[in-house]
Amino acid sequence: MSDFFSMGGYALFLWPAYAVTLLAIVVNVYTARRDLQSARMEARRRLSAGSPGDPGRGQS
Amino acid sequence: MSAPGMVRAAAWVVQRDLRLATRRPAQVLQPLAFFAVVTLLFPLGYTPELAKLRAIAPGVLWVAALLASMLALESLFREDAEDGTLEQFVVSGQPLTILLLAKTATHWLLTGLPLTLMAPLVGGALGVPFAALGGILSALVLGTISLSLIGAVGAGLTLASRRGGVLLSLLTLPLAVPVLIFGARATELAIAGDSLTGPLYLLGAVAVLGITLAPLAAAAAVRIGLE
Amino acid sequence: MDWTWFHKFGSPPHVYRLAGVLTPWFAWPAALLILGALYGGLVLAPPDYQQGDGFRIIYVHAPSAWLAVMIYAVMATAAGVGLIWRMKVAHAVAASCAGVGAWFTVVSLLTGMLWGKPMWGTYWVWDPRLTAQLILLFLYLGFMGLRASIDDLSRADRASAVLALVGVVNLPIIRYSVEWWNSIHQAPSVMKMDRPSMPFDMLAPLLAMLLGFTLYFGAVLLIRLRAEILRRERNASWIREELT
Amino acid sequence: MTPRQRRLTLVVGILVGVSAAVALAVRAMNENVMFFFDPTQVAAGEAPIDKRFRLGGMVRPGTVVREPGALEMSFVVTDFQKDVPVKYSGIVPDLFRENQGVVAHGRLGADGTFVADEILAKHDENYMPPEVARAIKEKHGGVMPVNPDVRSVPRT
Repeated sequence: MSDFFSMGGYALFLWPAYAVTLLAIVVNVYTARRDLQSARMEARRRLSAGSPGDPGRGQS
Repeated sequence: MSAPGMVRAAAWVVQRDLRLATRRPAQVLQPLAFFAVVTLLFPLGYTPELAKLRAIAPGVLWVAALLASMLALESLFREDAEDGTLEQFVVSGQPLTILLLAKTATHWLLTGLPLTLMAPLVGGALGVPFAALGGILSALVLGTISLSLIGAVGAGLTLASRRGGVLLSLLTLPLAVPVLIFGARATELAIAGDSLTGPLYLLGAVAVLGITLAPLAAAAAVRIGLE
Repeated sequence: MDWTWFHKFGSPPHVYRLAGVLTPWFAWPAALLILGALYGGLVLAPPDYQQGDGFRIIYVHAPSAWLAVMIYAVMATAAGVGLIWRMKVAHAVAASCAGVGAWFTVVSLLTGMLWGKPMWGTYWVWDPRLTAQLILLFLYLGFMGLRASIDDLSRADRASAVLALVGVVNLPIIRYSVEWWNSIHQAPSVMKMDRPSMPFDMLAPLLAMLLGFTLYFGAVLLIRLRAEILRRERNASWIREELT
Repeated sequence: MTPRQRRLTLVVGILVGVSAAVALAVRAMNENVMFFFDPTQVAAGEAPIDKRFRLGGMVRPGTVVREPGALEMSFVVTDFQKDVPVKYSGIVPDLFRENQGVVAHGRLGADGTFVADEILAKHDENYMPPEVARAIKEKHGGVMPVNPDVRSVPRT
């Protein structure tokens, strides 16, 4: 197991490289989803503000 | 529209911009003074030793030329957009591409060409040998043409934006990097007394590509910026 | 020829719905491929005869470098389509690309540095390939900066599209720099004319990673695109049906 | 000019401009823009004396000599036609070994010795497990061929 993590002596370079890539993958999914959420919320707010007949609709 | 009409219109644009420049000499002289001051700071701030200065002369000359030519870009289209001249260009029936190419040519006549002509003076202060001047001048001529063309695209793109200055450099500098690299390499070779045809060909390639494509992109950008 | 399919892609509600349906079809295969390739690359693949285990950085470096360039190509194509056919959805695609592209350009530069230090002996050389990749990052930043500085959306779309198209000249320089100049960067191992210069157990994880990253980008793009369309179409009536 | 003619002029203009630029770039490629020389060029006297350039080639086996207890070392860079002796003081990268591609930055002395101030190891696009590499070497009499065929050798 420690053999695996030492990566033949390249651990100091290899694991940071993988970590940076993983970070980019996670961050991009996270920001994209948060972006879509906030765009949806905003659209819903506009809808409910524009039509007082059904307040709070779509706030599921 | 006819081809002679187009040429006449382009010539008119060049004349007009030159005439405007004579009325505002400070605006023309500022980039040139900047170029001289920046390069002359190095003997004062780094070392007066000519051998050491000669080693950094290529980089200093080209970075200073790049920044100086960028200084003059801000005003390239903005004033004409504000007073409606560019609108007139668009409705004139002449191709906007050609008119903007004429404006860019004038920009080069007023910054690129004088910068090139100042190179012997400034180069001398940096310990550049006399024999290298021919090569450096030809590299600067080709390089500053490209810088003006690339800058015209950037100036057109930032027309629509609220703040021009910093953004203009962000857009223009990466595109200007090849000019900087090949120009500095040509200057290095010229100072060392070697053949500089390789980088000169590359500078020529960039300039030709710029003359072909940059006015088209600038025209598209100006149209968007004017709306 | 029937062009209705093309016009359908110009219709925001259609694209919004389609993107929503397609997202999981990109996301799950991407996740499976990347996880599988991670196992294949870190555990199953044998060490290289020269670089030992250090060569395994290729499994994150090559896919992110590929994404950096591929996303720019997608962005410029979308920008061109938007400019020529005045298609709002295409501009939305281009706008959704830039951030992801910039991220993976940074990742490709960082992983390349981490690979270069032990193997070449330096984090960075001013080599054509490396310099061109750095310029790519500046182009992404310029694209985003230009968009951010123009208030009017339609003008921001078209101005940034012109910039994206101008920047396309950088792509062939990145692709062919290692062949044109004596670059220290290796020539392509996979994307070359004849067969790849790798045995199967090293190659398979790499191909899986490349495909996985591509699908991953597709999923992220679809999510971003939906957000972008929602914000652009804030006053359209179809949004009501869609969200209630 | 009609719009049609105008479009045609535009397309022809772009084609002419782009091909001229490409032609110039191709001419430039034939020149040594990047200051890169191989041992054959150095032996032919094409490389400048006492000017910084990049020397590329392979480390000739059996020529690496290290000063005990110091960072000084010397070796021979070869392109299998000509050799250039190289002197270097410093730490070499992991991949620096015999029969391995190397790029040395430095100056050529008047005595024909290249004094390097930076050594970078260059590897090619071929990847393979060590046992396959050993098998290929055996097949080629102990030398790794320039472009080893990875697949023709059975895995052991």
